[in-house]
Amino acid sequence: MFLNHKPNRPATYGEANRDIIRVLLSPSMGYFALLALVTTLMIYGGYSWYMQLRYGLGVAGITHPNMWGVYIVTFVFWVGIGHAGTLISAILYLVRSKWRTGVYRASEAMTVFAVMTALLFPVLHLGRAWQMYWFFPYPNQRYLWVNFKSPLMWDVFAISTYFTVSAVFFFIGLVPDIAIVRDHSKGAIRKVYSLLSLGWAGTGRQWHHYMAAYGFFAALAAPLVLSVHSVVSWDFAVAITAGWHSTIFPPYFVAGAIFSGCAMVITLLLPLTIAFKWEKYVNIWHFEQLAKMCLLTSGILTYAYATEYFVGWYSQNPYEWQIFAWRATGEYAWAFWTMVICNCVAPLPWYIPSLRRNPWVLFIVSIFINIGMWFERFNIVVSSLSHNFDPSTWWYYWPSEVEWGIMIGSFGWFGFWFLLFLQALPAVAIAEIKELIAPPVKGALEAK
Amino acid sequence: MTNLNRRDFLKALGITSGASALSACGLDDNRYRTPVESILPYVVKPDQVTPGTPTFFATSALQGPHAAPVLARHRDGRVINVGANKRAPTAPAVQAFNLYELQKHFSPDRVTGPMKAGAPVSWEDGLNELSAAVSAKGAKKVAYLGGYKGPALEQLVGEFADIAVFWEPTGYDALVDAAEALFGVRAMPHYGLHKAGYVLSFGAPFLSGWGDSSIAARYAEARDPNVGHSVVRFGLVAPHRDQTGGNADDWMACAPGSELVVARAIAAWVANKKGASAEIKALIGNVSLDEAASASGLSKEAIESAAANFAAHDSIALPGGVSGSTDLAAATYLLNLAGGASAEMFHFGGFSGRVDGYAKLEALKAALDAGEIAVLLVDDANPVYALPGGADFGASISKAGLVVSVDSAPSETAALASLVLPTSDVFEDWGVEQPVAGMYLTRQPAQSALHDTRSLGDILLAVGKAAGVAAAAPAPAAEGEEAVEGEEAVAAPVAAGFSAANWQEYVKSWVRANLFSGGDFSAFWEKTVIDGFVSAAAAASVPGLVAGAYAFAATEAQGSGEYFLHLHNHSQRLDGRYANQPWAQELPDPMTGEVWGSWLEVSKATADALGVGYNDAVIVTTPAGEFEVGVHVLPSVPDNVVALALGNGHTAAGRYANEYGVNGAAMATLAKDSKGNATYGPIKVSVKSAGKKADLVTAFSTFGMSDEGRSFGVAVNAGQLAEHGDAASDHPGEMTGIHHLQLDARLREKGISDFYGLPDHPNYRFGLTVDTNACTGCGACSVACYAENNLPIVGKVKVAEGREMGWIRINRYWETDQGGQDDIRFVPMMCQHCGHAGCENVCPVLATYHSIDGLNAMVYNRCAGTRYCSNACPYTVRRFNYHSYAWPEPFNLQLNPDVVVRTMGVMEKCTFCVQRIRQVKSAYKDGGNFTATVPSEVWEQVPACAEACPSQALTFGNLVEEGSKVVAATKSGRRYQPLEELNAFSAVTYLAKANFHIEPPSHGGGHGAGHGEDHGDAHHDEAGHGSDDHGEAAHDDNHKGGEDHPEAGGH
Amino acid sequence: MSRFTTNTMGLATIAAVVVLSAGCLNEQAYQGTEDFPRHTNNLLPDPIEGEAQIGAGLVTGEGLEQPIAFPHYTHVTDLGMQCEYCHQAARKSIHAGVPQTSTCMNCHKYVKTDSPEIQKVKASYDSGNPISWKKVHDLPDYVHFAHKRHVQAGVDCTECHGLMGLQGQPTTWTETVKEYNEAGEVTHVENVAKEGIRWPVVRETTMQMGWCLDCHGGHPSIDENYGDQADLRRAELKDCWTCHK
Amino acid sequence: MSTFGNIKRGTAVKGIFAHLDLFMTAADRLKKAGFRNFEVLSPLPRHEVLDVVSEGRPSPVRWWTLTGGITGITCGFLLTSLTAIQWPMINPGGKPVVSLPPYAVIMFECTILFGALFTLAGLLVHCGLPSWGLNKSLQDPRCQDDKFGIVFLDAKDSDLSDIVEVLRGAGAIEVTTGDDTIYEVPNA
Repeated sequence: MFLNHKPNRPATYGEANRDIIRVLLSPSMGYFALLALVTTLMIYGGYSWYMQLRYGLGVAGITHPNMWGVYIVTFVFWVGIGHAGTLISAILYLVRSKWRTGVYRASEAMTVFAVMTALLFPVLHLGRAWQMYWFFPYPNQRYLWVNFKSPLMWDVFAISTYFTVSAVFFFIGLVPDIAIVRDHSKGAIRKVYSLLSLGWAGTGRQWHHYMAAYGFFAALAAPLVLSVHSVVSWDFAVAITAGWHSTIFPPYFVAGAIFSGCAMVITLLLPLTIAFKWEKYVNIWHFEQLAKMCLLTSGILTYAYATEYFVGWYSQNPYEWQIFAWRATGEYAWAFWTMVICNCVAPLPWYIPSLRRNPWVLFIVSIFINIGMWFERFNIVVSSLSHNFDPSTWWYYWPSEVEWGIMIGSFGWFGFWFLLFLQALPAVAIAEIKELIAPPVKGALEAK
Repeated sequence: MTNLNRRDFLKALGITSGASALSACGLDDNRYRTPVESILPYVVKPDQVTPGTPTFFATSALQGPHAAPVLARHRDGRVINVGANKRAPTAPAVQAFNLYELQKHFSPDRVTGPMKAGAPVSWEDGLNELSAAVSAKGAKKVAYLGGYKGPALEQLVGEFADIAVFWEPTGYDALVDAAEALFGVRAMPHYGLHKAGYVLSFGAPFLSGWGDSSIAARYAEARDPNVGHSVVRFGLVAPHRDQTGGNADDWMACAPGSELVVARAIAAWVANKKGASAEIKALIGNVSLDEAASASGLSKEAIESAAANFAAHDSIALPGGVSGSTDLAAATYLLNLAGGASAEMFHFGGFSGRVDGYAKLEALKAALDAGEIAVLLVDDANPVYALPGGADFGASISKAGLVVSVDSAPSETAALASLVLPTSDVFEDWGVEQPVAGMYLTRQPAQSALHDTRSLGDILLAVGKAAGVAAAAPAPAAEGEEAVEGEEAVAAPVAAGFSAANWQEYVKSWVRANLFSGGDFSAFWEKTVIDGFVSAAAAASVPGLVAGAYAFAATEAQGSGEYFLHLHNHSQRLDGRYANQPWAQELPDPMTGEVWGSWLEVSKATADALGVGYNDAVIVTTPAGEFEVGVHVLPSVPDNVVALALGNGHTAAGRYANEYGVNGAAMATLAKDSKGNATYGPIKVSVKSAGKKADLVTAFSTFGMSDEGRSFGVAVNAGQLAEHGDAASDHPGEMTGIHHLQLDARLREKGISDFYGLPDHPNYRFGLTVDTNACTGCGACSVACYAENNLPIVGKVKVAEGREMGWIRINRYWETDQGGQDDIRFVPMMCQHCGHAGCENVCPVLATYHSIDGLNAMVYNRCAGTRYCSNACPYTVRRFNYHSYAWPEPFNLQLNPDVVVRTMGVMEKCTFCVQRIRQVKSAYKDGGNFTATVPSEVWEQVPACAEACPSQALTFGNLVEEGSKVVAATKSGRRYQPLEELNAFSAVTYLAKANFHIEPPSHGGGHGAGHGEDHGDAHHDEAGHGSDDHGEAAHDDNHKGGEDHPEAGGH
Repeated sequence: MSRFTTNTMGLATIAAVVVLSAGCLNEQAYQGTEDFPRHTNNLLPDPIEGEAQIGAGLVTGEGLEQPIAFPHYTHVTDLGMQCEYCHQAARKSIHAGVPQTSTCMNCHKYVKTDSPEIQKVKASYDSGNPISWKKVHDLPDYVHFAHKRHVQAGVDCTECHGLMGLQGQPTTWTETVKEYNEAGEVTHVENVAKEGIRWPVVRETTMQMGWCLDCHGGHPSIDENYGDQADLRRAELKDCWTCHK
Repeated sequence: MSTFGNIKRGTAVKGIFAHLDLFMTAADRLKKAGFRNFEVLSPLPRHEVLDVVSEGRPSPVRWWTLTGGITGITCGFLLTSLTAIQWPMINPGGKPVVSLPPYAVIMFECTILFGALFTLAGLLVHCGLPSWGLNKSLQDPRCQDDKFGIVFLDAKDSDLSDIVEVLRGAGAIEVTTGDDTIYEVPNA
């Protein structure tokens, strides 16, 4: 409908520059409205957190035995969202996948901002957030250190490493493009871009080292994709809680992360492509690849869900089986079935090529997947804790306004950075797009 | 969840508006400055006090009309805790009520000084007014209305007042009247439950504050299979299971009011069976079992089996509770005689103080109405609240010339007084109590008066002197300052009249006159005060019948309607006297978990018939009016009965009592029994749905009743238990039929070591034994924990959110046995101090870790509040500070200085009272030995919970020391650990409860304990498959290894 | 984007703010108690030598005016009184115990009764009102410190409290006095010799966790005194629950 | 090692090419003529362009990465173990003081983190970044766009004519020496 199926490459390098730089620093009214919206959400989230800091975690709905609620659900959700970007930018780079080029920059930006959002939650959910600095091993007068045996400490290292590496990777990828923008801008803005471009000139030696380093970044980021969500899954799998204590969690979480991340890329990039008329660089072919990725990971997830149930039943562990039976039939059954419908059933139409090429179907199903993946984490975190070992403590958890507020605020925070990125930095990798364009050649001269 | 209003929200303790908000965000400019604190040294330090070190004062705390010997823990000028006086020949423990006295002492609602018409006056003016009124009484009378507080005060009051009523609303008068009618003694019976093999109760809440302070301990002793190798069987004939009834092995749900018929029928049956004397048979009369069956709705077989049990054992019958009548008491006395109860088991050496029933109160009311009363002193009695039609009584009270409240606690009755002369409470005053015949407790002040209060004795002495009240007895020789020095040894003076210098002297001279048997009085007095008791062994004898005949008559049911309303004492707040103590409000009702309010217990069938469910409001119409209350559906009442706990719905009893719940007593009608005693007899009511939600809050999960076969509450066959006791068994835990032993043990058997071994504990690994067979669910451990560890009260709204802070949760599991009899298992659940604790691994900042003493330590100040530990705790025993809770002054004075008050965002949990462990160790080090291991017997009652438990269900000790009680418990045939298969290696050993309805586990079958099925299936994969190839060998090895029983169903 | 859409989004935004904020404003306030004060958790590493107290952000006692100018120097250094004569509980309780007024009056009934400072002590004794001293050596509420354990183990008072016997010592020092004219210029500079008494009780150690651990983290004497049990003893001494409550 | 470490402010020569093949021809001819001290400018990293300067040698950045990785895993192990040994009596969950399975996670993360940061450092060092005051001759916006360039930053005066000749002969659209444009193809 909006997009061609086949890539319709720009003719020249220069055209690529102009197409992509065109949308920078030219905000429309709609852009400002969106920015106002996300800022409002962000402020509301901040206000909610203030309430929590002031009065204590009692303003949130978390209670015994549900000590982690929406905060950790949303944390895992955002970490998961981050994964698609690194998958696309690093792993697909290493396997030299062609369709990566058009979408990787935006997905990588999504990664960085999603991880930035996720990073908020370990602080936000603390009972004493002002003691956050205790989580870092630094020499202090108390001679105290942290517990490296704790999965949360692994988390601190995994997430901060992930953020650092993906931010570096993102920034290094941007440097040549910022140099282009610098050369197309004037005045004070030029100074900013000039600063950001680090003085990139595009000399042969620079490119030589750059390509080597970029490869290493990709190689380092690739295992991170697999490790970070594995570590996050160990937050659950290492605890003895029934419904968490499962060896299947790392692959299951990684697949889920890529699933949700790719869906989020579709959700974000599809409207952008249409709005910014990027069809020469990003088109239905790219989204089809993303959709296929989702289909693969959806299959893995469905299998993982089934495996959990099978193992729960086959092991005859009463705690385990009770949790799974209760998830599907108890008070949180609505969440469970939302998850199943969104994650296992909703992507099925994409098996039909014409449907996965339809922007509407793509967009709507990707929204379903986003919702479904949030509920997957809700199921894992909330239902397992609600029906823990001792039946006398079973409880029904429902989030409070403050928790919803902080969750909404996190979407505002993410949207805020993403919107700034769209106007400030090239959302399609210009230099790499050029690699897909035939170079200008004047064949006759060689003979002379 | 509940429709609580804003006011309720604000009323909760510790939640006040206005906040140190900026400082909470770190914006205070003083953040790097230590706030300057002051040191206030004594001017002249009392000899027995050392700053920073607790001093213990032997004194007594009230418990209804009784008193319990206690040690008040004094620290830096104030009483901070109450423990048992182990020297006294009573239970080495306290009950929750003794601790409530502590909170009563520090209540912010206490009247802090004399008041007249709501305005403060000086003591001088107040006393003058009272003196003037007394001396101007003329032909009118001075009346006293109060609770019974010992013989010395009784004597002084008797001298002071023309009419003295020591009113006790909870049905003790029926016991005394029945005793008088049958035996000619005005005394309460003493039940030697520890000798009993069968207890048949007709509703007396003897494990919930009824009877003397040791009765629960005696029951626990009877229940203990190691003493006398029997386990007492508890039969209950009552229309409702309250906390005491929850412990019953056989519940026979009779129709309200039919207890008397059943008691007489059983008595007649037993008398025939045991060949009782004709005299007894005649008194009992001829009541057939059929008659009883038709009146009570019970099956004849059930009654006959109860009677057979009664006849087959050394048995004791207990009377009814607040709804029991004089006739029922008399019937139970006769049943005891018919059963041949020995003198030790049943005699009338019980509480011998005065308990005046409704008849006395009625006489006072008549006098008031007649305008005969010039002065009415009201002390610690609250008829306006506790009487049906209390408002009438209030109207009568206002006809007195001068109404003076001499109680520092607010109450509905005290609110009618024009003059308030607040008196010191049990921790500030002198006194003497006689809890059972032959034993006297002395009370001494454990701290100076908190407020501007005076002792009641001092007030009476001063007014008596000033008003020239004629003393009934010759005045004793005055004892001045010299007497205190103990230099005087004159002939024993008689304590009487108003000549004593003060109340302390009066008490002293009373002791000298009544308890002193010669010798050096000052030495005797000193020893008495230090010990806190004087005991003279009174020989018990089987009471002799004096009555030739007794006319039994059933109490007429009041009102009309399709349901019976059964009123019972609340297990914590009793008849309402502890309603203003937040601990009593916040401690979950053991059976329902309900807090901060009233609820109506109905059966499932009743609920269905009414079309209501949990927390739906119903309107109950009684003859006295109607009230609205929320429904709690529980199989604790038969289908035609609804049950309501007394003790709530106050209007002027303080901030924690007012307007929580409904006042059932006001809505009842009193039935007069054949002896003129009032009883909350059968009341017929109609109940209809109010069509809306109520505001019930239960601390229990609403998801389930039982432990879902997870071996949290485990029962063993009582016969087998009685046979073997807790002697070390071949296979620890074999009686439970649970065969999923630790993975570790199995691996060791196969020569495989655990991935990580248990941590090394060279000297100590502290552990706790919880005997669920002894636990009665009374909650004293929990209250003691609140008192010892500065646990905040969070209020109704926060409990509704699941945020109560109790470190000990008494789980109630409602299991149905094979016999169809409900078995209620109370399982105190506290931190298990696991050897491989799930919580410790996951803390990122090492705020919780395993200490060298085997304690699961929690360093509050290191906690940043990730709450991960709570998620990782399979027992869910960690509590989180969702807010910073405040203690309204002067509750803060009760805070234990050895335990920090936690602020918001911090996880906390049971520490095994590490501050006390530290003190014990420190005391040993004070002796100069820095490396000694403190022997195990010292540890047994160190934690507050173990110290408090009235039935001694909790034993603390050192698991490293072979021979300690805790180690012995791990070898018992009934030991179990919840979730043992998780291999957390917890330090708490549970001992299973005796049950008369389940079969012992068949050897190797493992399905006997009412729990076998799930476990058998769950663990057969680990055990069964693994042992396929050596199944035969394992069978043969059963008796020696004890680790791995391949289960019969597993192959 | 059309103007209509923009306006609609703006209105929706405002509506969202109002609705969402209203939800939060219902929350109630909870009064906090500051038992875990933040000043005890310093982000900073070991403070710079010489500025220990300031760097660690602690009250040193300077500026803390005590109600009575009590000279430890006179009692301890001049008269040779033992610490435990006044701080009687140090060996038997967790508090060392500031002396009761009657202890002071043992001597001061007769000694220096005309001194205005002694008059204050006498006033307290006569009226029964305790003297309100300011706490200089103050530990946070969550720390359990037992004087008796340390005193019985032979730790000298001065190891933590410094040379308290010098507090109240008469000293001399020079002070530069400057005079100024109306324009604020210095007209006269003079070094004046002064003599007097340095009153404040000063905390000479940081009394922070790291400082405690300097001994508790493994004092050399443990090996000498405990032999085989040294490891266990070392572990006990460094265990969190030894000091934290 | 720095590309620009030895720049002498000699005469700069720059040739701009609109076509890749012409640019490659010029580069080949310059190399054949014995010139090595030139830099190329390219809007994208094409292998043939990079080979002109790298001449097949791998980038030394890889050594930085290796060093970072080894440093990371070592630091991860030391940090976890040494801090645990500080408090041997603080035993969480019954695990040994130095417990490798959980520490492996930290070691892995440190490996990645240090590897990435060292790689970044190596990249910046070898590329001479950040260098906002880069020689103007190298900052040609056209070569960020769609042109290729060959730049001599310090050509000897004796070589000037040869270089210009080669550049021109290969088809440069513009050749400049110093500030003088000596050749320009209009509308290229």
